[in-house]
Amino acid sequence: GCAKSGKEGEKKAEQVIKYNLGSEPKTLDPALNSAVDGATVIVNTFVGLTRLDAKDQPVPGVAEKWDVSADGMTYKFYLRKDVKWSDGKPVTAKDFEYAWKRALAPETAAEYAYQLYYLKNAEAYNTGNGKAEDVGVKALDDYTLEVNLEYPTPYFLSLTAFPTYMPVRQDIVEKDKEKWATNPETYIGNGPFKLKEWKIKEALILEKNPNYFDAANVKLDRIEIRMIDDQNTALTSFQQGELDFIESPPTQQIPTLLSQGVAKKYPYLGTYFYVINLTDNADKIDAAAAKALKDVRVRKALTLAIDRKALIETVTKAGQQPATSFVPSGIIMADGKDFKNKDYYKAEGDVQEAKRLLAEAGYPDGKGFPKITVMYNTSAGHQNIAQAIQAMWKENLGIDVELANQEWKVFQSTRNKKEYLIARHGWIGDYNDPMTLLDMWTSKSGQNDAGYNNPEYDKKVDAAKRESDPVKRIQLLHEAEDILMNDMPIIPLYYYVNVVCMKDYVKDVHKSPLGFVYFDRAYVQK
Amino acid sequence: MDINMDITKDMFERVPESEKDLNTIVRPSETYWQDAWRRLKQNKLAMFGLYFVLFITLLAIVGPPLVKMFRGIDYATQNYKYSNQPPNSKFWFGTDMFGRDIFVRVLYGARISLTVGYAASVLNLVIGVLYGGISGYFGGKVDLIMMRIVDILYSIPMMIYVILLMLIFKPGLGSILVALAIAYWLSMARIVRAQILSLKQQEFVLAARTLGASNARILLRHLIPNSMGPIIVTLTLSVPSAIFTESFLSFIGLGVSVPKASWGTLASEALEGLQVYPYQLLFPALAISLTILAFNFLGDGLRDALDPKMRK
Amino acid sequence: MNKPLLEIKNLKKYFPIKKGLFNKTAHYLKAVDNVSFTINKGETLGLVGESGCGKTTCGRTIIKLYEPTDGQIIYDGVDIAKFSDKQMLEYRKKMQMIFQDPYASLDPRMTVGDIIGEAIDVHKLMGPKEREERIQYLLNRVGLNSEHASRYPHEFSGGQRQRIGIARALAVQPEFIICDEPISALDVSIQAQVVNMLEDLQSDLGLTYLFIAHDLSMVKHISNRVGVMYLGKLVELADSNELYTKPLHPYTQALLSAIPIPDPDESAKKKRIVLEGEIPSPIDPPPGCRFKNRCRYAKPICSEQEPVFKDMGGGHFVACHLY
Amino acid sequence: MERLLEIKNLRTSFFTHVGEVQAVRGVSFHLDKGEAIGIVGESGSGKSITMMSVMRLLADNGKIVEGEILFEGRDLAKLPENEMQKVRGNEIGMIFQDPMTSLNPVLTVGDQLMEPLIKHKKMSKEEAFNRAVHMLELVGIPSPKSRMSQYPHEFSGGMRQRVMIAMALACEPKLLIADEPTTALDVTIQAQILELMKDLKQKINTSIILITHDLGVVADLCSRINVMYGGLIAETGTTRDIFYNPKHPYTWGLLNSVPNPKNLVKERLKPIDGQPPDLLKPPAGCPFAPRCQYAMRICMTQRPPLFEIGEGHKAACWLNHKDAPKVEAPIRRGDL
Amino acid sequence: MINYIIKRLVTSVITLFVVLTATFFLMHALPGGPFDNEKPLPPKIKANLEAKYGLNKPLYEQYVMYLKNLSRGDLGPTLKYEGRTVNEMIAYSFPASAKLGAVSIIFSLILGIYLGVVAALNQGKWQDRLVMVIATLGVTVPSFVIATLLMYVFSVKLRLLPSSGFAGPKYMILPALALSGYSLSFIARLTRSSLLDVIRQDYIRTAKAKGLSRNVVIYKHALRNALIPVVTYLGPLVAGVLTGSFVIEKIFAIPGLGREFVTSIGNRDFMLIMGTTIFYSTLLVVCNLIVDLLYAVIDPRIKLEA
Ligand SMILES: Nc1ncnc2c1ncn2[C@@H]1O[C@H](COP(=O)(O)OP(=O)(O)OP(=O)(O)O)[C@@H](O)[C@H]1O
Ligand SMILES: Nc1ncnc2c1ncn2[C@@H]1O[C@H](COP(=O)(O)OP(=O)(O)OP(=O)(O)O)[C@@H](O)[C@H]1O
Ligand SMILES: [Mg+2]
Ligand SMILES: [Mg+2]
Repeated sequence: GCAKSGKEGEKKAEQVIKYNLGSEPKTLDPALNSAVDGATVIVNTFVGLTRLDAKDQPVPGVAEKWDVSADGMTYKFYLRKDVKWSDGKPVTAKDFEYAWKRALAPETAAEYAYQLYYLKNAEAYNTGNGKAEDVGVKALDDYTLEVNLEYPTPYFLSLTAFPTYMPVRQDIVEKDKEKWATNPETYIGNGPFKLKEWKIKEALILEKNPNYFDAANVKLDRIEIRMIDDQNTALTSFQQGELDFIESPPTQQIPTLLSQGVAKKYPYLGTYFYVINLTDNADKIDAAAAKALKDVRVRKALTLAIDRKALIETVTKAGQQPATSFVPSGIIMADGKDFKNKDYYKAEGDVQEAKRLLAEAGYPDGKGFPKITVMYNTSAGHQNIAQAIQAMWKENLGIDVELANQEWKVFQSTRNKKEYLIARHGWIGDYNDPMTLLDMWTSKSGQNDAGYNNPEYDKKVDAAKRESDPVKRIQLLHEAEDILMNDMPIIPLYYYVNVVCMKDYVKDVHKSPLGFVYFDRAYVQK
Repeated sequence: MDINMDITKDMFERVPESEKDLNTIVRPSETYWQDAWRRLKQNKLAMFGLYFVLFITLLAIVGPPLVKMFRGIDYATQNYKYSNQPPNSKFWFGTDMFGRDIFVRVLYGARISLTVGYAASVLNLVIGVLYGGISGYFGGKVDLIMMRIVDILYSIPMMIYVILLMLIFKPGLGSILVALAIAYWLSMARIVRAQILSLKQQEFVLAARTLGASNARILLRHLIPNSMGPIIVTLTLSVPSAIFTESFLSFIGLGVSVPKASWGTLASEALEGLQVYPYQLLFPALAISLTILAFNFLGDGLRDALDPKMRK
Repeated sequence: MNKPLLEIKNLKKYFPIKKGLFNKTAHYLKAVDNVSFTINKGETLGLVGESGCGKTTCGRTIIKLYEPTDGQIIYDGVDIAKFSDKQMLEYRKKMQMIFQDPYASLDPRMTVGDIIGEAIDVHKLMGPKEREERIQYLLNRVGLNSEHASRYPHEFSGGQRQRIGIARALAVQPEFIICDEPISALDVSIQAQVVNMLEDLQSDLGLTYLFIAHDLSMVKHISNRVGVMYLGKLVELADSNELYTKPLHPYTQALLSAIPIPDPDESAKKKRIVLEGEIPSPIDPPPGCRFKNRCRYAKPICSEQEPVFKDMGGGHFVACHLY
Repeated sequence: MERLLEIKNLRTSFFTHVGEVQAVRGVSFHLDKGEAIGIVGESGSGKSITMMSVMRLLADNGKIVEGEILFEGRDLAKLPENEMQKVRGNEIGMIFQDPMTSLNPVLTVGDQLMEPLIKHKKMSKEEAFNRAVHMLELVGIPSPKSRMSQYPHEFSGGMRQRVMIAMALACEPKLLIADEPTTALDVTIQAQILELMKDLKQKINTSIILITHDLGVVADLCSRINVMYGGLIAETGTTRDIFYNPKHPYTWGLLNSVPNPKNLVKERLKPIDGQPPDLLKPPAGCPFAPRCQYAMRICMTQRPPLFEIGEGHKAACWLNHKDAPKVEAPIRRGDL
Repeated sequence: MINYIIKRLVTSVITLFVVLTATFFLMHALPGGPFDNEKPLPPKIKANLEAKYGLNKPLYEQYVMYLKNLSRGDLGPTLKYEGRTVNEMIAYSFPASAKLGAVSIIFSLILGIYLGVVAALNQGKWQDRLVMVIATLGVTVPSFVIATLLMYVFSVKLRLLPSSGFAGPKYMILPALALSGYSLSFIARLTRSSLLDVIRQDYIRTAKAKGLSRNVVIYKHALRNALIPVVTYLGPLVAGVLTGSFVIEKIFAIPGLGREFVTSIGNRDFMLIMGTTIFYSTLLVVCNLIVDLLYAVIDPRIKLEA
């Protein structure tokens, strides 16, 4: 993508991309942000110790090199000396130490503080049981940062490219703790772009940051970020040429857009699935249904009775991949291979087997099977999927399913309190490793909405966390997933994809599997 | 003065008193309702409205079972082979993404939408009319407090009730009605109150009081029947908004659950695919619009037909 | 004949006019202010006066459609002024009212039968069959046909409606009827029908009337005694012939002279006393005689002192400083 | 005397969904310059509609079906609307029964008074203002200047009726039509207004048509009277003819149904029994026949012509036919 | 007059107080809090967040605190937008909604009254029928349908007008139109029926009898009276339109208050819920008061007495 850099002398047209973020970010403060929209802005206005390359592998960022101890528990980062803040001041190791500790400080109340729990004593500090001094991050001098971890974390170098790990400037933050990140004047970053203007709920204007250490390779002059949350409107604006790049166009139109080449698919590190309530709470809703669902044969029958291919082709339509495992494809492991290496069942399902299993469980052709309710949060997409599955279960298994939807927050509370039988769920990874998904089903996980409890599984996951040998670790993770898929507390449906519409003159935008959009290498070629 | 007719002497005979009926009412004898009906019949638009409403109601009742009988499909039958078909001879209104026949779904949707519409009217009629009636009739402090309550209900965001209701009730028609019952009668109450305030000083009300009629009797037998005009207009306007409120509530999760669909949900679901499958919006929207118009024509006609001022 | 059926003593009805932040009643509209009179059994007392002088209010207060502010309403020896609705129920059968507007006083959505029968229903006086018969009887009594029972008020002419109103009042077999301008909305040719009927009913049923009107000649015709009201006050009360031939109060004199005479010669001869100005507002009226600003004979005392209502002999009462 | 208005065989109907309401069914009369005539009759007998036809202010469903309305020789019935606008308020002024509702509540009295002056007399605002003040003075409204900027609701009923009169007379019309100008007013106020009209008639010399159902009101003011019944003229003549030598049973009934206050002995009233006719289906013969105690067979079938009784005195009653039995007018003239 | 205003304000404050109290407690009765996300937060982190905003205190204490701040005009921080206060959000969002609303109201008034007059003057004729059909649909068809169709026609098909944003007058046309659907139809209906009433009044006959031309009679004498009932309905209408519509703002991507009002509930942004509710109710009260005062201006018969 350096073809144009030679012609800099010419007075070329301004390089601008008009991008629709879809929503007003809750915050642009790297410590406080926990959302994809905010992260997209942050990754373009800040740069961490590492950056992600086009294949999402960590490459040097502020740190030009690093040492890792043999046990994988200690990192020493050597920072570049030419990195500057957008106001020209140099970026130092202290800025990182400050930023990380600030994110962990209980009074900061950062939602994503747990993203820093890999650091030694970080969790203790964040939960009020430890001191800031004990947290495993230390600026040895202005350009050396030492990090001590709780576990060997093979993907730590990916994490340091993550928004929560971005440096912030102490003097700026402390001058106005509340508002520094809302005001373009004080929103000082060290990334390829800087904030020019923030019109609430309307637009964010980013401008090239001349003080960015790699500014020579940044081609865009400006990014105009809009916040149109109505997908139809966004698409209309895109078609009218008011936008160059939009996220998730309306589902109904995706097949057409994909076939026209207007829409593009990007992998997304996430799985859409149904979760089954295995706790005793389920009995309170419907004892018979709870009993049936606690039978692993029933759960498997339900899984096998779904034709995921049909689901994707006729309902979700956005070119998602049928989920034949819990961990989606696209996670490249240390061995250079995709973690996903097997299908636990066929994408089309296996109705014969499903029927057999159901009969074995005592419900031949669905006879005597209690009525079960599938719960989803209010949205047309979830509703359509639920309707399709309802029909498949009815047709293939003879099971009657009721559908119920709830307002988002109510639904979350229902699911979290396990007051459901089967509920819709979806998980987007926080980092590029199977652990981000598998970790949630351990019995102690706060995210284990199924109430799934298999000590064997817990053991495997725990072992994987402590394992510093990458190959063994991959093995352990596979074994964990095998257990999970054998017990089936969840019914994976499909792997998410990111569908975006982009004008063909927009080049080299990078959409990461975590959903962030990187503009640092992007340009426009009209 | 030229009288060129044959005038004979016998014509100047007196007509006996007995041949004259001094108290004849020249107008034909008609009861109030007969008269109202006659006037309604003269109003072509209103009659169109009436017939349409009857027709669509009948269709809602017998349509779905008939289709089931003849074609073996119902509102939920999915068939991916026929997904998103435009209207054709097999599927008159086309199909949706699940290959479901939109014609059948619109027929079935009529059941829900009309039930909600009618039920909302009844609610409006019972709660709104009584509330407004009591407030207006008793006036003074009672009125002040009751009307402030209306203001307050009006100001508390509806979403909050709806979500709270969702926790208490199972989704379904019943809970929609409860939701409507909480805040749906406010404008009716206001209108009835204003009407009662102006009626209660009328002499026929005073006459009833001198006869010793109780407050309840005066309100129910005299005041409310005489407010029928505005009540009917408000009612007919409330039917469509009930239909749309239902779709909103259903979407939120309070109403009927999929695959059952009302006109409102059919329309709002189709809205997203408007650019690709406009017919999916067209038919439910047409059903709603025609029904709304029919109700309004009927309502306007009824108001005129029932208005005592119009008959003199 | 001379036994008082109804005795009104110092009757007052003030309508509060609310003002200010906390609904403090700052002003009163003194619609009826200290009015006293008696009505004997079987007689007709006429009440005349200009629009807004408080005739209707007086009538409605007597029948307790309004709560009296003060004073006594002694009916048959019992003071009903402070009676509750419940206690009044008994008296609602004895006292009735006929209203002014034949259009507004009948519920347009009820059949004539139901309108007349309402009293029977309210008081649960009789069974359905008797009720039917009673309605027929009443309709015939006021000169309508039995078949009219199933019809609606809008089908009737003004005079007929007024008869329906009379039938309604008669349904409870009252002793005393307040007629609030029952004829003023009717055509001249129809007025006489109604007046005659009221007279017939009175002699047949031994009724007592309080007859309110602003048409002096009709009031004089129907009443035994006539009271003249001015701005909430009774200013003169006398036998009807006496009042007509010997009016004492300047207002009564003006009122009489203003009656148009349906006779061109007489009319040309007649000297009219044309009153200047109009009836003042009854809200917080100034002290003294209320007629003073329109009175030809006004003296200083008239603005200072309120004239007392005194008997000038023979039951001729007047409230005027001239006497 | 010069003819000002001549109505010839006027027929006006309203076309309603139940059918044609024949409100005026062939009315003819005339009015000379400077004269005041009265029109009396039962409610619904067509008095107002006759005059509204003259003003061409009928409701949308009303139509002059037949007849001529000659105003100074011009036929108003056929005048185009914009010409008619120049007649209304300018050459013919009209006042209505209810002063409480006849003034626009949201415009000042002054504004409403000045409107016709500015429109017809092309006066400037200032001229119109002065003229309006003068008119208010003329009708006896105290401190007229300050009253100009007040709204109708700040006036009492009697004062509003005076304003109406001032407004109708502002352009010095040749004809003033007063449609029951005192019916809604108290007797004392009625007396004031009648005095005022008498007074103004002299001062301004307009012709007046006074509509009323109260015979007492016309007795004093009008020289001639038309009695209407059922959309027709029942009797017409000088005031003295009508009062002292009436020839129509309806006129008799009208005169008899009011009590005579001079009578000290109580005497039963003599009402006219029955109800007025429904003009949707007017009777074929005399409209009064069903209520007439002297009704003859012919009355039921044949509409009586206006029989000439004397100079300008006519009555539409078959009793005046030479073959009819002679009936003594049962009026109590002697009592007076 | 002053007394009247003061009295109205006092009752309004009481009403507002009840509204805010009811909303406060109802809102806290809703399941889910502002910090419940798809990925449940570790309890301790959630506790940190709640402590930051004082949500860990007993409800009544929060309530008292809220009232205290409110009395100082401080509506608190938003829980959704980090570092922004509710006052700021309203100050930022309301002008957009209000601008749009004002355009829409003016448009509704002009066209609505005009259509109402046309319908009334042609009562029973085709013009009347047409206006009534349009008005009926306008009142009953929800604005999201109107908005979608308008956008489909003018932005997608004809490409005449922009579909989103709020950058200039041309951006306001479609949303203002969509927003006007209801109010315009309502005003048209009301004007029609009230004008029909008025033209039967005696004073209209008087005006005609003065020889005034048809236009003067209608526009000077009749319309002013006919607008009196229209004005009474204007209070809630204006308040509703000014605060914006969730649907319209969402569809046309307008940074207005209407969206805030609805989304704050979904977000459980307690402060913003309270703030927008109070703001909306206050606006309603003020609009109603202004309308009542206006009413007295248009109709001189009305004496504002407490
Ligand atoms: N309910 C009421 N509240 C307040 N004021 C009232 C009420 N009813 C009557 N008034 C006032 O009391 C006064 C007397 O009214 P009332 O109706 O008794 O007069 P009236 O003599 O019957 O007049 P009319 O001849 O017009 O019927 C009037 O000034 C009237 O405005
Ligand atoms: N717009 C109309 N449509 C139908 N019929 C009408 C209309 N206007 C008047 N009429 C009828 O025309 C007839 C004559 O009415 P008009 O007003 O002339 O009577 P009037 O003699 O003036 O009576 P009043 O003394 O009551 O004023 C009545 O029967 C009336 O019902
Ligand atoms: Mg009265
Ligand atoms: Mg008339």
